[in-house]
Amino acid sequence: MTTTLYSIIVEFVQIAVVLLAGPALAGWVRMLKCRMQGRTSAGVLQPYRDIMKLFVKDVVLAENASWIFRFTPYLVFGATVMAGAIIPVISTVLPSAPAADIIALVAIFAMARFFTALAGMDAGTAFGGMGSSREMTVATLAEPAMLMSVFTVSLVSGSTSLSQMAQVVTTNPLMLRPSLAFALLAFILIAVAETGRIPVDNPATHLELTMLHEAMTLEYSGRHLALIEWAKMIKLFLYAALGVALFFPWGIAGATPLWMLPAAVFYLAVKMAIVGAVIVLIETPLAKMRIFRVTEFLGMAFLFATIGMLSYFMLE
Amino acid sequence: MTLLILLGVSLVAAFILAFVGDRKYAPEVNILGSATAFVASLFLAAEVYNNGAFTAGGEFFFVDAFNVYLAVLTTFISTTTAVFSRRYMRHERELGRVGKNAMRFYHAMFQLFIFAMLLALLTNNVGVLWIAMELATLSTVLLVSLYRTPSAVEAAWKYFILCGVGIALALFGTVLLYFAAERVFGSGTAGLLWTNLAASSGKLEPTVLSLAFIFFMVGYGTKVGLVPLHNWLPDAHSEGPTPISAVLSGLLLNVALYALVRCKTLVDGATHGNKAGYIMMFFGMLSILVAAFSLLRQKDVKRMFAYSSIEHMGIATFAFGLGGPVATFGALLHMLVHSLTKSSIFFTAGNASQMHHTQEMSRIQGLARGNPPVGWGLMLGVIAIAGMPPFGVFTSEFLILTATIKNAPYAAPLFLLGLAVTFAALFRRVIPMVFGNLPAHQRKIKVSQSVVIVHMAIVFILGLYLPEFLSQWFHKAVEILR
Amino acid sequence: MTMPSPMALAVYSVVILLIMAISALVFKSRQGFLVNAVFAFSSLACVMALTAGFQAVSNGAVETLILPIGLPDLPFYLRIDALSGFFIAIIGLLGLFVSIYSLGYVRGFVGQRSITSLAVFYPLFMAGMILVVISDDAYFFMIAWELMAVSSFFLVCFEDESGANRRAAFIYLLIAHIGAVMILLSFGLMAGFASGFENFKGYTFSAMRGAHISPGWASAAFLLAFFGFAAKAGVVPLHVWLPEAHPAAPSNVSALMSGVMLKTALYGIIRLTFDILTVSQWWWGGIVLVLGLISAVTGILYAIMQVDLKRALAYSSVENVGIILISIGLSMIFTAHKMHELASLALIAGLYHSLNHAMFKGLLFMGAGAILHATHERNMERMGGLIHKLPWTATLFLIGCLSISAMPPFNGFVSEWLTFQAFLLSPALPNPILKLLFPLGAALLALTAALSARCFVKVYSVTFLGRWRGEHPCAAREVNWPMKAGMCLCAASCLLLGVFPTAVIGWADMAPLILIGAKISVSAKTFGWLWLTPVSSVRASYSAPVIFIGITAVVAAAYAVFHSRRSSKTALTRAPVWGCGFEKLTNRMQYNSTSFAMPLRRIFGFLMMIKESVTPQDANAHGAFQRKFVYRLMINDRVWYLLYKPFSKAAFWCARKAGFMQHGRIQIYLLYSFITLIVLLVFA
Amino acid sequence: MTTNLAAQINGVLAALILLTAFGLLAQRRIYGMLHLFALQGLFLSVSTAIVGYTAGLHHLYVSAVLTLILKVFVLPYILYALVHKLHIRKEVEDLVNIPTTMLIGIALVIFSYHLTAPVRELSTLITKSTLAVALSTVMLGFLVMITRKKAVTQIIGFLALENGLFFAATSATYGMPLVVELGVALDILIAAFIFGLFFFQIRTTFDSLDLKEMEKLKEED
Repeated sequence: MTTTLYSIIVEFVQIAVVLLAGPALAGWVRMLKCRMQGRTSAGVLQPYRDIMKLFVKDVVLAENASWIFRFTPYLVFGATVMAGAIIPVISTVLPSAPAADIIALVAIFAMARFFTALAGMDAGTAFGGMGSSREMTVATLAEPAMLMSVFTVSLVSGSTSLSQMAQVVTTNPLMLRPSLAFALLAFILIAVAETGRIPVDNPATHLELTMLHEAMTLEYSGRHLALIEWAKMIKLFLYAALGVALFFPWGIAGATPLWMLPAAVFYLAVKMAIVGAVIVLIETPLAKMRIFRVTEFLGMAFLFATIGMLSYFMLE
Repeated sequence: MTLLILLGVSLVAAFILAFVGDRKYAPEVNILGSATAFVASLFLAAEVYNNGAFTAGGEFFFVDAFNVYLAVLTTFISTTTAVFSRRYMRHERELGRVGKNAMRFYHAMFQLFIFAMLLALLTNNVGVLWIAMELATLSTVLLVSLYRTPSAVEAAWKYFILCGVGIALALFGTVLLYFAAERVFGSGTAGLLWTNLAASSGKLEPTVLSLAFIFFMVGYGTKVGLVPLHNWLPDAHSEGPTPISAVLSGLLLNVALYALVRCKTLVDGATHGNKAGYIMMFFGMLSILVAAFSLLRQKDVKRMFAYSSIEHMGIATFAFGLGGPVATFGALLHMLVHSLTKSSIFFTAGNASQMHHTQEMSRIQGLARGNPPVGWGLMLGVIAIAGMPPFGVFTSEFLILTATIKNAPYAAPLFLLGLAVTFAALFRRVIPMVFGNLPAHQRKIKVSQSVVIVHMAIVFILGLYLPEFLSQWFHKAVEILR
Repeated sequence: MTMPSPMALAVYSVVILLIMAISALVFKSRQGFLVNAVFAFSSLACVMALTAGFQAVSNGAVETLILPIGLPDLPFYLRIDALSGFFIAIIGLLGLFVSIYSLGYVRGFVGQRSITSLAVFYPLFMAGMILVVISDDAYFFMIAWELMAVSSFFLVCFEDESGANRRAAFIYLLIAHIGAVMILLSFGLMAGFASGFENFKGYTFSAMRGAHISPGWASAAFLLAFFGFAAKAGVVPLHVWLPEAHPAAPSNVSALMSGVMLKTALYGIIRLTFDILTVSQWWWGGIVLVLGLISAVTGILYAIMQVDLKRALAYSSVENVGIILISIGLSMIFTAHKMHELASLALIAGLYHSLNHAMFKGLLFMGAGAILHATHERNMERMGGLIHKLPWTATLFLIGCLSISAMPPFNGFVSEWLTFQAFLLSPALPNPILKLLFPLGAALLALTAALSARCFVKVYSVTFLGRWRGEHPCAAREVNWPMKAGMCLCAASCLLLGVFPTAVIGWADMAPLILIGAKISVSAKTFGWLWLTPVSSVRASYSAPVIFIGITAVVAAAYAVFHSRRSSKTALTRAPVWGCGFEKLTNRMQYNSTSFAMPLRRIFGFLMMIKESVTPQDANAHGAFQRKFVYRLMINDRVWYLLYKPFSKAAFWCARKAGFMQHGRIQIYLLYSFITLIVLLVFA
Repeated sequence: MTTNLAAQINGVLAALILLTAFGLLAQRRIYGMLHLFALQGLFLSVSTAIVGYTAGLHHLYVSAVLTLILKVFVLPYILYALVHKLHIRKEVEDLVNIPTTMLIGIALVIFSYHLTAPVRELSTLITKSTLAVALSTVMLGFLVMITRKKAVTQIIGFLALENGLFFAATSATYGMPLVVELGVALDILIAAFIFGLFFFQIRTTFDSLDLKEMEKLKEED
């Protein structure tokens, strides 16, 4: 009974962490970036302020927009939060973790993207369509690479269940596995593509021809935009957490003892700070790629993942 | 007695019609003659079914399961063709394509032809079989040229010469057979009787018989329409009047094949091998393939179905050559259902050509809209002839194909190719004929499709339910041909 | 009153359908009545079939029946076991929905054209499909198989004025027939090895099961049958008929053809390989798997490129058949390596996807029919914004799109997830090459899934979202209630099958049990009914109810919190689209089907034959001062040019050569006979 | 007449029949061909009668008489009348030149001889060696049909072919049973009437009896 209660508490703590930490990570990345580029920053909390502001603003809808356009922000938010409840961010004993393994998780994100793309087409502008088309293309190419990467990790742990994968890595003695290294490399490239970061997409742009994700959400305003932005930040956080859980899960909370939970939150904060720094290091010197170079970029990711898998069979 | 009625009726009818064939009631006389023969043949069949094979007329006639079913088929199709030709020929006469004398000639020769067919089937004498086959050719030659158009005359001439030469070679085969038989039975009629020959085929000299079989093959093979002896067939079918095309395809080819198969059993008995079978398989397969590819380029509706007849005769020949109970059963059934289906297709095609005043397929359109019985009759007929269930042709092809892949797997790919090409060729042409919008030049005329419905119904029923007695019959015939 | 047995129910339903077909001919003068009667009774027959199938699977008992027709020595043998029961259930379920839908859909034709042929062949088609899965001897199977083919051929030909439809029907029938002959030959091979070939007893499946076939001939039989069935299932490269025939057929028929007729071919493959032949060589599975992968990827890529809605759906059927074949192939490989648990997992994945595909593809085709009914338009480039005119259809179509794109918690995801699990378990195989190659297959499957999402985003958004692209104002009206009802039922089953997979698997597990001898529902259920855990709970798990409830809860909460908190603010302001401030937007500037597919056309163009041209309208003016350009894009199926064109060219070449034989000159003909005679005399 | 003598006479007749067959192949004029054909019929008839006499088979006399009437008088007369009446050009046109046909003809004779060798071994009849000649005559008749261009010459070739058959029937087997013989004769008579009719049909529809006119039904493009 106590374990059940404990796990339910963990679940709620994690959801709270996910909801709150998403904007924080985004703020941290922006702040670091400003510093790197020699600008003054608005501080870590700026994303919170942005979202709060958007929530109180009026919603202006395009004449032609249908219910799908209005429904999408809620669904995207819902799906992202659901994903947040599944990924072992602070603990591996989440009661909702078995609801989806990593394949289902990818599908949940895919569903959010599906609706975003529909919303992009709903207003009937050229930009929205362009964004949808490109976003779906990138996702299409990212998915096989993602699966290969996941496949390699699951070969090591013998499971596709996220908690199980994290647990296996933490409980087994530390060893250097080339397969995991390649898988990690692939994962990073895919995560960049999936979360719409440079060099695949530029989250800050509003130039017509460079937008991917932004183009789809161009017509949003008010609380709809707030939800979408928030979900996007959470998604970045979740991908980071996912990478951490799969490749560096040490420090994550198990079933017992109880004190590990606050420790896990602390470890998480440290890891996220490092991840944010890495993102900034990647993004600052690079420029956004042409859309058709993304094929090569993701092809590279696929190649890394495949090499990882082959090295598992051949070397380990 | 039934036998005499059966043969006599056609002969008498031919004689009567030679005088009154142009009268108004002539078609009815024609129908009556054929129908009487049909009834007689049914009695004969019942006799055979109950009492087994027997000889009659001082061993001049011989009736067994194999030939009696063909006799019933012959009289049945002659009856339905007579029914069909009543309206069809009347319309041709109204159009001025045939005159008074031609009608008299047509009716008389039709009955004479049926007589020749029946004689060929029922006789016990190889020599008489030959005579009857020649008679069948001669009686139809001038029917093919009935319209007196240049192409009709040309077709008839080719038919006459090619079949004449072919049948002459068969006579040479007969002579050789008699030569071999004489050494066993001595001089006289005894050496030409099936019953004797079949009973002691093992004693006949194998070298002579295999030589004889080659002449039979080329001779009767010409009449069966096997490639490369087939060239008369498409011409004669396309240029003759439709009822004649129907009986040529439905009956003459069958009877020729019957003669060939009888000869084959003798040769097999003498040589204790299946050399004759291999020859038949070769020609059968060649016919299937060549006919299939020729089908692809046909423009004339009756010509196309003539090629289809070549193909089906090829299938039956192949199956008889293959031997074995399954293939032989299939081949016998195939002869039956092919005759029924093909003659009904010719009826329909004839009606369609009359409606459009042309036999050119590109001008025949929208039949299903213009005259549903004709359109759907053609469609279902083609579905049946292409070997799709639930029609009887499928049943026979099913048996033949499965036997092929069991006993001669190397031939199966060729078979598949032939069937596929045929199928494509037929439907490529037939779909636009049946479906599509009504063309302006289609005329509304009264056509008789009732016999087509009867034929198709029988073929349909045979596809789903082969009656016990028919199956027994075939099994007995298979025993005979073993 | 006791419930009649599954066999009785199935036979009764066939009898009802046959009576309907005949009575349609009788009542052909009363067209309106005909629609009601035929489709109402078809629905009834489908309910019976569904019950029969459901019971047969849950009982798991084998029931046989011999009908005293056919050949005297070879009557019609019927047999229902769990596998046939499963497929009867699919036929019955989709058949029921489509028949209800047809009540409304076909009424649209009344008065415009004669529906008699539709009313005759629709029940025949249904009857053919049911008979295919319950027949138990080669002869009857072929009859049922061709009955299905012929009746669907006439249904494709229903709107026969158009030459394109007639051509489509022709190609369809031709390929179907060639496939059928191949199947027949395969049966012939097996019957030849069975005892009792000579007395026709070898044609029964039970005799074939007992036959000892040498491995070489068994492989030949397998290959013949597989390619025969593949022609019907629309496996690349034998799929070319499918994108032609599906658009040509009336939409209710397309739904059935795509939803269930293709499944009967898959049934044939399963029945033949697992039951009659029993898989003995792993490479059989390899062939199935590879062709499945090729079909899946090329199918969906071509689907993306289509501008015709029904063509896109047809190509997507190619893809889904590919996915099912992947599972079947995996299952065969596992079976050949005696890994029965995994084999049954893969087989369940395949069977489940068959059921799912029937539901969502049926729904989508019905939706396409609804659009066609409302707008008389199949070309997506001329649609748009239909969500405002057809709210019901739009919502239901969306469910179909989500399901087919494998979005949780809908049904398509469950079966794809199971397929992935089967793939991920392949490292257990002893064969090292397979170990290395399988993950690549899984990656291709992932690509397929992603592409299919992309495809249906395009299909849905171009059709229903944005603005109307047609030249004339859109005059569409929402469809009538039977059509809505049929689609609603389909959509509901998409959701239910997605949310309660454990129940479905627990039911369907009888099929792998009888075929392979292992079942997965035991392991799937150890964790509770809520959780789908094939193999073991640590290996992988998925809970559709939790995800469904979780997402719904979060969406509801977010809506409650952010939407209705301040009622004054919930009133929305509508304004012209912003479009980055560009004001002269027209409907033609929207992204359309072609432009949406453009990036993939660039990336995967090498797989297709693309002809693209831009011609200035005014040839005299300078290129820079043109008022209008004409853009033409042709995307052709490469397979058509690689495989079929050469074939037909060769056939016509041979035909020309054969024509030389009919030379016209009688001397030449005589020479043929003469040479034949001489040659025979020399060689014999 | 002893059996030996009969065999010798028969041998001479066989040689003459073969000679006339070659003659048909070489002859350029239609009347010449008709004469040769009648001559061949005469030899055949005599040969049949001699075989009938030596073997004591009296029904062969009937055949001999039938042959005499039909092949020596009736058929040549009908053909002669037709040629006369229809104003057919007297020159025979051929497709392959005559020396070549002769060479082919010689090859065919050798082939026939080779082919009938096993049959010859078996036979006990005095006439056994004539079978090769019979088969050669059949083949040569066939060759005439193939190489000539006119309908009339084709018919002559056809009839010569049948002569070969008859010769085979009498020489190899001492004749078929009478009923068969009669039937065959009847058939030939009907055939004669039919080709007579045909010539008129052809003549009226084509204004010529040249077979070139009758090559319309073909399928090449």
